Amino acid sequence: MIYEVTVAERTYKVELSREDASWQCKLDGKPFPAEIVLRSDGVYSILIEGKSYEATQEHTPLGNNIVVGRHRFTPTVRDPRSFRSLRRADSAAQGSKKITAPMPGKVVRILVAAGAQVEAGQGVLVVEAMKMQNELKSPKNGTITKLNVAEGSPVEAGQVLAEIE
Amino acid sequence: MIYEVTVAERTYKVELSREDASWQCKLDGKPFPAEIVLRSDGVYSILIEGKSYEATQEHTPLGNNIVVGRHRFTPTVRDPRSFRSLRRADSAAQGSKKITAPMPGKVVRILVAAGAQVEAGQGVLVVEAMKMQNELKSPKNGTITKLNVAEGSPVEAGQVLAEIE
Amino acid sequence: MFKKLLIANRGEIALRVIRACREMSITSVAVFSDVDRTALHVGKADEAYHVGPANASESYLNIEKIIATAKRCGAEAIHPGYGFLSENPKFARACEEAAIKFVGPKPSAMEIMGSKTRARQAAMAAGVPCVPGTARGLTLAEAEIEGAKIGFPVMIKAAAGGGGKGMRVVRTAAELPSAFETAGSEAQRAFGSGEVYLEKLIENPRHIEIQVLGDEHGNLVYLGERECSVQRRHQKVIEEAPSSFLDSEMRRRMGEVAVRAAKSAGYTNAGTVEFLVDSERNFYFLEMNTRLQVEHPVTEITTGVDLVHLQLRIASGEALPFQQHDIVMRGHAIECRIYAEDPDNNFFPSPGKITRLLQPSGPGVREDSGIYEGWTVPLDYDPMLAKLIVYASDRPSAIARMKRALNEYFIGGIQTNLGLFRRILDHPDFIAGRIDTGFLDRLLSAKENGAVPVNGLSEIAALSAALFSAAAPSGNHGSSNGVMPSKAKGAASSGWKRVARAEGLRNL
Amino acid sequence: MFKKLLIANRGEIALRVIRACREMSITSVAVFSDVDRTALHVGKADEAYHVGPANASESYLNIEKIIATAKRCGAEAIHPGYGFLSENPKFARACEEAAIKFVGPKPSAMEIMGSKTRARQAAMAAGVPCVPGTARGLTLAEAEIEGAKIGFPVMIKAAAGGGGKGMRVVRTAAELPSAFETAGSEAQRAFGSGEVYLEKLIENPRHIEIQVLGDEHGNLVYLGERECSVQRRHQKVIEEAPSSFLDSEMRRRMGEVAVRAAKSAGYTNAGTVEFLVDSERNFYFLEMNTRLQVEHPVTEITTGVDLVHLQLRIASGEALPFQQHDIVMRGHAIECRIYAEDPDNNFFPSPGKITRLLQPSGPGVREDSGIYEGWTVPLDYDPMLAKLIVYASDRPSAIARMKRALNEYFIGGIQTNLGLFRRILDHPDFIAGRIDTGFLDRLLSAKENGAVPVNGLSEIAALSAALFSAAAPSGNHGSSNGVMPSKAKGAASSGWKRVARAEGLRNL
Repeated sequence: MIYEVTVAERTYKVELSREDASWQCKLDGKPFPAEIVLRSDGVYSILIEGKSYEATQEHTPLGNNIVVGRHRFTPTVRDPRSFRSLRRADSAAQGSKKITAPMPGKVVRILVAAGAQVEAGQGVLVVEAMKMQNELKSPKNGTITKLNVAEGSPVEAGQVLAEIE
Repeated sequence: MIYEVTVAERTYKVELSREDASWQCKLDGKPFPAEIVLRSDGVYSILIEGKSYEATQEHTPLGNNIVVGRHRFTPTVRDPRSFRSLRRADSAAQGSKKITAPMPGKVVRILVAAGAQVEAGQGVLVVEAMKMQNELKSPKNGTITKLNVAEGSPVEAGQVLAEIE
Repeated sequence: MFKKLLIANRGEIALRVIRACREMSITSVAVFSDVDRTALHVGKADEAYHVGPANASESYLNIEKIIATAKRCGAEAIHPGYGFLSENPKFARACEEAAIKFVGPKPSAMEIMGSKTRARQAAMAAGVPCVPGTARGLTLAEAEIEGAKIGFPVMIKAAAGGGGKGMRVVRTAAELPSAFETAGSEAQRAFGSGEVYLEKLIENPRHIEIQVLGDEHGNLVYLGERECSVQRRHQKVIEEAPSSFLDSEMRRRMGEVAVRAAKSAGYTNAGTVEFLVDSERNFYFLEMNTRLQVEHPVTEITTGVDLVHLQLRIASGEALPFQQHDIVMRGHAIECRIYAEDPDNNFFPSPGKITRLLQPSGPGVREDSGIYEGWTVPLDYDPMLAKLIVYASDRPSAIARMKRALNEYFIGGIQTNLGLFRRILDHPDFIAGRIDTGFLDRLLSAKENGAVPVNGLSEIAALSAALFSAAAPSGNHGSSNGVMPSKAKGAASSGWKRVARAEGLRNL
Repeated sequence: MFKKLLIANRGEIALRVIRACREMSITSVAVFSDVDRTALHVGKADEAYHVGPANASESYLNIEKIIATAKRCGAEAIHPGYGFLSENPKFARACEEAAIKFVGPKPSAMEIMGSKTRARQAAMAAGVPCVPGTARGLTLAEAEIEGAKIGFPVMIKAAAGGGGKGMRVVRTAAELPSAFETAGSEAQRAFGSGEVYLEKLIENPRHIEIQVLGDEHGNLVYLGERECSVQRRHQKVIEEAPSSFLDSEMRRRMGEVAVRAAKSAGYTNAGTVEFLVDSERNFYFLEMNTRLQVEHPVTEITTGVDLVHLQLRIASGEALPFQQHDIVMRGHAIECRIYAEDPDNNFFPSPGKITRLLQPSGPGVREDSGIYEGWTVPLDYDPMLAKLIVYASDRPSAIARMKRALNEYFIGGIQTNLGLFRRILDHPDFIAGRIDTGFLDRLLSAKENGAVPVNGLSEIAALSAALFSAAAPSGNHGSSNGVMPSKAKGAASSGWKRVARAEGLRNL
């Protein structure tokens, strides 16, 4: 299997093949001396010339992360065969900017109407969660082209609340 | 659903039905006031007139146990509809007695030959595991009718090693 | 000792009290709201009763409902934990009237210490040093006179206040009128009383507090101090005992003053006297918290006493089992408060499902938590998930141990402030003990000193992402022993699909 | 301090040392055998190297391989843990020759204390009270003379021995010849030396040991005692500090004697001097263990020192950071050794897959373990899985806390001795501190005082079994929120099928 994985602004070509019980892998065409075992607690134990790494996967409402030791990565995986792609919903947006809910909660105030002009950093709406009111700001100067929620509506993490053109 | 469950030498008729999100249940025909929730860690949290119980399931090579609080039970579940039955392999044996391996390991010595007469408590074979040699004894007076292993053979937990008639 | 105790709280503190009950052979009773039916404290208590909807004012703050529940199940006492009803004299009174023992001080003591102005008056009357200022509510006119007397900069504070609301720093007389007005209306909105007063502003103070403990036979002792200067917006984040700023002489003086302040209010059971300490080691009475503190474990570990056990013994009428001179602090303890919030994104709260949980253990590590893997953290309550406490023989070893424990700690699926602690523990000022209540805000406003160097780790991450992708669809490979853990698999595939959907890809 | 350290061990002690390394910024190196590739210590160490097949003699006991591994990866020191190579002077020598620091005493000290007879000679020379008897190997003729001198009952012991092998109790002169013969040949088989000696039999002794710690600058202190009388077949099961049998005066005397014994062998680093104590409070030197003990945590918790940190500091040449008079014991600590064995079935060992793991935490609880949920405990090594240690201000509270922690502890899929501890902790003799090395065997031979009363719990169990059955096949119900945990489901259904197969039912 061949995957294109983008991690920390770099894209790697990862080739995986299984020989009897063990994984062989190449990184950007070069053999990568990784000795890999999947532990039954869902952790990959990886030995590379003696250095020991534990890699696990984190499932979040915004997609999957990879955690190596204590470092969290948000990879984009592209499988040329199936074109199935793992990518964070928010990073998918190109061009027009979106305001997405960073957490589940309830919209308690909408500060600007659809169609209104906003400046970067201007508050657009307020979402309440865990007894805290959190103001979501416009990522850019522009016009509110979409306002997908009303005051009082519950929102899910990652839900697109507004779009700015 | 109706189940016949035998626990600690007693057999109960357990009737389960779901009304919208919650379980209703009857025990031996009488309504049982259990308020039941399955937590996503696989534990049933059960409230009975305020008393709180946590029930979880334990999977072992010899079958499934139910653990309530710190108490372990080995139930036999019989589902009259499908006749699917959960029962410990060893408890299934009627009549002739079997010697099963209590743990995975290796047979290091066989103390009596097939066909030999043995008395209850007499050593039949020795299984080594975790640096310890463990002598398995005959459960009754009788004749060794079957000897399924040889010295040196590895054994699984629950495997029938010998039968005494 | 009580036979049955109701815990009018949730989360880690409910678990903490449940454990104490189990250790003292007391039947523990939990209460829960609609969204907490699957919370850990419900399953771990001996009994559990529903007290209302998610909204705390109708459940965990519902005095009538909680008292009625206690009566119904025959609880002889109620432990309020912290927050919720713990500092509400009305609740303590209601318990009294229902002949249920409230585990805490008498309502009268709570009332005195509950009002900033009355507490301040009591403290001054007892000869406890207070921040120069007015002890009572003021008109603007009075404020202008007092401000001049005290000398600017001054702080405007709400009499009924807390948590920074109704607070304003005023550096010149000119700023006073507008600040006075806004502080007053803010206080009105927040606490239903616009009463405000003035205090001298202590620049970059430390927040150091003294734990006191009194029985109902007139014995009252202090159990050393806690250093709580690492705060974000008046919210404690890291606490330590002892404070590297105090010597035994100053500890004794602050302790004796704290005992005086508590005695002046006829205080009993566990309480905390908070002080501001300036750079010249002057200390000023700030306020008294009439309950068990979140950070009580660092005191337990360094003094070797169990505060919750003692709260219950005291409430049941027992005398303190020790005297002041028996109390010896040993070693150093640090506590980190683990919050479900995102330090990289305005500290937005982060409720949701905990998809993975690895908890630290081993030498010198204590974890008090109310969470489990698979639990969905509700969005209705405060975001504290757990407390991680470490102990070692000295402060540097304790810091090193905390970093080790943080490395073992992993909470997946939601955002937490776990990563923030490493930044703090690695900061030269923290290491040197140069901390004040402004330390953390300064650290946060400072640029992240570059992303953490991930030497070669990104290759590993890339490889792992590919491995999980390969394992996800079928699940019959991707494992050395042919076994694909249902946990990883189930979640993984769903994770993939979800994202694919989010991108409108249908060719799965 | 060393930059890199290799740990020649596995399981919880490997984790213990890895944690110490992390706390001291030392790069930790693990070694593993074929069956330990997925063991926790491999993943948690900074580096890990394969050293051979499952059979310990070819891996964890393979001196050449381990030294070569240390050289290859550039480790400056090796921590042997306990067991395996920890008391092997050859290994210590091999380290010396390879210019790798062995974390422990000098080989010469290990050799003296490694031989029962030489240790006894050294102890007596140092004026340490020993059990009356012969200090050297004997012929049968000599044994008969000595036996008469000492007076029966006597104990025959193997000079090279340990763990009860080559030991015989002889109550009359008549029994001596046959016992001498069998003990000798048993010793020959077990240790390659048939040398045996005689000791006066101490009836129902306590096993109490003193922790000593010496640096390489001539400082040597004792760190209080450990009460280890709760044993099964000379195998410790529960350890405590302090011993309820000792007063401070006797503690001081035993401590000073232990230090003398250690000094007589030129002892450095951590070691333990074991004593037998009779009912008249006479104590007799038993042997010295020249390594870190399994039960070291109870000493760490009560004295507030970190023994592994200190082992590494001492090995790197540092002087002890304290003197004898700085050592103060506080509170009470108890340790339970969790074994994979079945107390209800001849203590048969129980390797296999851990299908569920719930670990205790909260106040006063420390867990040192080397296991995780899903891990398969190999059948090749000793069955200790973890150590559960609790601390409280006094012994009764510590016992109560241990019971609370045991209630929170659940290891599913294999048999463990968790249930046994409750029987011990509830036993009136244990509660009263009336324990000797025969206590546990007496308790075990006594009838279980009836099955534990399961008041109404069997109804709950029946209901739950039905619920899990209902949930297993489809998994789209059985949950209040529609979500069926993959963990429970996956495992459940497979569990059902397995059993069905076992019964030859095919109509699934």
